[in-house]
Amino acid sequence: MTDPTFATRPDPARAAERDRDLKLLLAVLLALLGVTMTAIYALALNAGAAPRLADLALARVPQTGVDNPVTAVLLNYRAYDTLMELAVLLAALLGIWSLGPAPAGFQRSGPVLAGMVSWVVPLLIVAGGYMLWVGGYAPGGAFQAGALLGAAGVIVRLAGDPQAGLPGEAAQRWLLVLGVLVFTLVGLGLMLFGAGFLTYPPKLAKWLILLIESAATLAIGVALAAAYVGGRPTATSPLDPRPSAQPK
Amino acid sequence: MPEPAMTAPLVLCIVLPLLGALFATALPGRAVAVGIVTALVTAAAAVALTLAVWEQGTLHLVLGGWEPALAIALRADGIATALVLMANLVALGISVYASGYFQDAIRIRSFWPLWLLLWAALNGLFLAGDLFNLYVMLELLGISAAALGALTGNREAIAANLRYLLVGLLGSITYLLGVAFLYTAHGSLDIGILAAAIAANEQLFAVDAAAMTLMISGLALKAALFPLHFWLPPAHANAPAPVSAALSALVVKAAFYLILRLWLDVFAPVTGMAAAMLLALLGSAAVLWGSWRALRAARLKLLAAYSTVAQIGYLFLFLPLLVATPEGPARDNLLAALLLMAVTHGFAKAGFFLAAGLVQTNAGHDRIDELGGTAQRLPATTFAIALAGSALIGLPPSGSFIGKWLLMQQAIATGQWWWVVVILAGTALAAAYVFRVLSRAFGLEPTPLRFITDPRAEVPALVLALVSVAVLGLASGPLWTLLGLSGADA
Amino acid sequence: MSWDAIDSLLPVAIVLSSLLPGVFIFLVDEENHLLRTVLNLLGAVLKLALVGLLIWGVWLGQPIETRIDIAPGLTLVLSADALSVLFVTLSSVLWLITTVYAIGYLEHSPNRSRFFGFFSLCVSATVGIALAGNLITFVIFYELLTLATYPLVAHRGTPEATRGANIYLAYTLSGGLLLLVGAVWLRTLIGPVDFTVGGVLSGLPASMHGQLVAIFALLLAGLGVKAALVPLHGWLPQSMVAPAPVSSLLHAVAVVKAGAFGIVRVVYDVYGVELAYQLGLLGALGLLASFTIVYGSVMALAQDGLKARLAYSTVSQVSYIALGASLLGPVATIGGMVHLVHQGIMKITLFFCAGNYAETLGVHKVSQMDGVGRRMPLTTLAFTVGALGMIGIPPIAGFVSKWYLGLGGVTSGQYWVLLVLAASTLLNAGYFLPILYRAWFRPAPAEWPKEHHFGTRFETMGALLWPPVVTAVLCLLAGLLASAPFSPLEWAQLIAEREYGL
Amino acid sequence: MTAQLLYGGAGLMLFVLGIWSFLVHEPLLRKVIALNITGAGVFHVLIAVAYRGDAAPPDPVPHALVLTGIVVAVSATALALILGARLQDSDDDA
Repeated sequence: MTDPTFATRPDPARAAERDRDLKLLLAVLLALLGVTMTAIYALALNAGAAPRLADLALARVPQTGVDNPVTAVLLNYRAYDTLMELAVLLAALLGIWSLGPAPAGFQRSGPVLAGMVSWVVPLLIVAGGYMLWVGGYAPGGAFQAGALLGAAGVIVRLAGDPQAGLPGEAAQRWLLVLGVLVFTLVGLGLMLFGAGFLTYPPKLAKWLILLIESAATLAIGVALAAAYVGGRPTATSPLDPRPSAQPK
Repeated sequence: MPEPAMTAPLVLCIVLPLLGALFATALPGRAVAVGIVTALVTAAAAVALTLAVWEQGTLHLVLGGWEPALAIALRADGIATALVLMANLVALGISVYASGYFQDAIRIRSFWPLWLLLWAALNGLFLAGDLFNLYVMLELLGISAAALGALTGNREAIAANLRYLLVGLLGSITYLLGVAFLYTAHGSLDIGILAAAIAANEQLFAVDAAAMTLMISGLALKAALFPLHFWLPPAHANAPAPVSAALSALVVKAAFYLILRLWLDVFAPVTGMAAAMLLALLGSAAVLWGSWRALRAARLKLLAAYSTVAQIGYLFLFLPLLVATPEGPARDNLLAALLLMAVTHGFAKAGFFLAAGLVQTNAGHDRIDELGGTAQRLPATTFAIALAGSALIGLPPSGSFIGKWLLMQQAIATGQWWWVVVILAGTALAAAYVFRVLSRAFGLEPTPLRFITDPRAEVPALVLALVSVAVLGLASGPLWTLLGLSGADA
Repeated sequence: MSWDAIDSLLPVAIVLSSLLPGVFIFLVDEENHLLRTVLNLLGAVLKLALVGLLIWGVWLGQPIETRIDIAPGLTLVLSADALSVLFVTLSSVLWLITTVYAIGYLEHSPNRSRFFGFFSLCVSATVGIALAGNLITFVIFYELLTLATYPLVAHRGTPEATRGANIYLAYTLSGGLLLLVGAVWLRTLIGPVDFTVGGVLSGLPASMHGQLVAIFALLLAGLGVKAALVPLHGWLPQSMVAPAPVSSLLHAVAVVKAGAFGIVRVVYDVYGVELAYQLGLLGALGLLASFTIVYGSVMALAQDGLKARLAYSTVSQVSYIALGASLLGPVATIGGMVHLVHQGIMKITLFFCAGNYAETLGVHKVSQMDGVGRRMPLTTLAFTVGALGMIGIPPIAGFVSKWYLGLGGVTSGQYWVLLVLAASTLLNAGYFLPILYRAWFRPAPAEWPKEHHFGTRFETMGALLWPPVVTAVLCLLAGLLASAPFSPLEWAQLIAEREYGL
Repeated sequence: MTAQLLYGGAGLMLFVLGIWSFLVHEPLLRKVIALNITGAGVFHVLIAVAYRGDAAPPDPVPHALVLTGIVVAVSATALALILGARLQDSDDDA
């Protein structure tokens, strides 16, 4: 099979030489590609449709229920993208789970680290909550908040809890789907009431977006932490009879 | 603003499998039941969508109630609907098959949520009207497909699907750069708006051509166009049978659909004979090389996977003919033939892989040279392979026979007769690799007493194969109507 | 029921009358002998009844046609004219007889549901070919016939069977591809190619004649494979590994006739005999056919295997039909057409008998046939009728064919045809008469190679005995009553009159 | 304009370098990092497009696209790494 990226080459001496030639060729081609693309990019910037969507997007922000234009794009104009992106995260995590049980955790941390963890983690959670709220009018939002929660999980696992502070498997599963579920149900509910899928009435928009973002924050945080754990929650695995770690 | 009731199937086709995936995740003990119910309602939504498009023509829905430029649009025209209908019926068959295929609880829990996510991604991809949304859909598709492909858990499967994932990522990032170029030049992500802008701004030809090159190269990697096909055979051959069926029949087709969509809608003013010839030449190489490798394959599923490489190649042969044929009945016929081949391959390849999976489960392996006894013990399965195989060859009365007929007709009519030679060689090779398998089914084993031994697995395989042969070949007229094409005597 | 209601349904009903039973037979449990037999015979009898209706309708000059649009611009047309009736009737009658024969022949053998399922599909494809009203329909059923026959050739499951089947497939599928290209090419030139008396190409400008010759070469190559025209005949002797009913019906009637019938269709109803003559196509076809006639006979002389000898004889005899088509003038047409039927009933008789010798006595070779006439008199009598008919002894059917072919050669001024016929007749006698001599006049051996006693008062099982006897009687009747109404000859004259507008 | 071109051009260079690294280097981790660099290059291009001078607020749409893109990239990276880890496990077992 011809496989430019993964081939293993038998005869080392000659192969190395051919390898070098190929690399040189590739480098030249890629350099040409880079230069050409930059030139074309310059052309596009110059001749392109200058305001693009910016003016329109900014002009409609007051009707979106949020003040931060990026959040307006993410959760209102292009909410559907965001919904699907949550699904991507879910798919990745389910993929990770399908590959086997979680590997063993780390050694339980010493008192200094444990002490630090015990005040960093609550801080991260509070910071996450702040991020979530501030996303309405300034940079921030569900992803930033979720990332902070996920980081808290990473720290907890590093400190020795193999489950990264996550609840049992059943609860984890519900928390994981929470973001997409709330998002979808809100969208469908709006459709049912005649507004159209993911079409928020301006009056309700703010609260619906907050609801979706809160659910999404939890789901993202759990998904990131669980991804870091790197496998199925171990309690369900018959191969690995370790008891599941309880949240502290 | 369109009636929500009219456009509801558009949303439901995407949202129903998504919801199903969520419940299958949250309620792992009931994953199979959730999966089957979801499969049924999603397929019903796809049928409803088809009926709606049949009656009213293209459906278009701007989500969020904003100006089309600002928001994401869903759209179902004839091409999208034909593929959605095919994909959903095939996916229903795969679901029924899968409900009996997986035995071990962990596999069941892993399969269903990922499978329903993949399904949602497929429908989302076919129905998307926004280039960036398509990027997200491509990633959802790629990630769930790679995860499903690795489900057998053996080393080859993991290695192949890791490679598949990485190559797919490279493809979608390349695609995304093209999207970024288009946004820079034209300030929009909506397919319709972009198409108009590209047609109106001839001075941006260089940018548009570069964007097209990037996007189509990225997608060609995902569609496994020769010589970018290297990742496909190991990934498809090592996945569990229902997943192989979905990957080969549907996922690759989705990438091709996007290429076609870009080619026909977005970049229509930019495309030219040179680009079409290049793609068709690669397609020819795919037809010949894929068929040849299929003929030489030692394993049944590997054979099927290489056959996919070849079959995708045929679809690219249509491009230079589309360029050379002026608007009119002849071009309509060509476009419909293209869709017919894609749809037929979807049904046939799914049926083939499902049947191959049964053979593998029964024999404990899928080495073609040692399959004789198993093939004889399972007449219905062998029959499904035979039917699907005739559709892969393009024998009458399969849909691909009609497709190849119209393809050759237009190749002769436009003077591009050399594609006929490629088609003939590919067809002869396909016959050789299909009958290489079928000839093992005649041996001196004891006679099987029954035609069907395992209905839940054999009936879906048979039905899918039968659709590719009998239904699509003998009644393909409705496809023209669905596509809104007149066709008729060319 | 009025003709209007029937005429559009009849052709498709004739195809379905064997297709649907075939599909159901696959689903029948292997041990359910009764249900399978009922389905088989029901289909065969029903088809025969429908064909009777068809004959009546065509005789009355009713337009009988089914049109199904499979795609815009591509229409499946099943229609009946005099020519198709000839072939449909032949296939349907012989299907019924062969089904009876096959039920007896395959008793207690494995995989019967599979066998009879594909057997029915074969007949469906054959009548589809006969009733095809345009070129694409013909191509579709032609390919279907290839597919449905493959499992029958491979049926026995021995390595030789698989090998023979694969050779068969390689030849016929390659031929099918060439036919397909020719059909598509023609379609791009003139649109839908409906079979029309007098041809459809005469209006084309002379500048296209080069393309027409090339297309004819493609079509002929595709059809010539099934018609076993030398050098495309290599599959036929190899396919003799198939069970006797398959050899009888398919390799004496359905498959080879499908090729010959296709050549007739292309010459008369696509190109038109005048245009084909002007383009020099008839001359080439005639040469090819003549060479095949002589070559097949010479090869038959050298075969010791009975079925192999019959197979080469088929190679030779089927080309009489092509020869008839290649000669300008209605008389030769009559000769070719009537041979379509006559060769079928004579050759199937011979194959049935060969099967009987093999099943009853284990005799597979000519050299083992000493004295079989005394052990199996009725079978050998039937064999004798068939063999003498093949040689062209009056009053058996084969004489009529050769007479009209020779006369056709004379009326068209092609005297060399007589030479070919004379040579062929001599060779026919050369390979059939020794068999008859052995069978009747040599003493029987003390022990047959592998004798079976079926516990009947006849020489062999009834289901095996009566089919060849019936077809042998048909051979005699076709010759004796050649000028009776509805005889093959009368019908061939009807065809010739319509083709030449007499 | 110049700032945009510099920033975006740098993104294009990252894109090209990422592809180079992806094609040339064998180890999985390097490939995954290479892909992330490629992705980052594309995100740079989008961010550069969003810039509308110091006076006007930037275009929020590309920003949102980049945020979405990052999450997608993170997800894919996570799955790729775990697949790689499982591959290594099975190599160790063998």
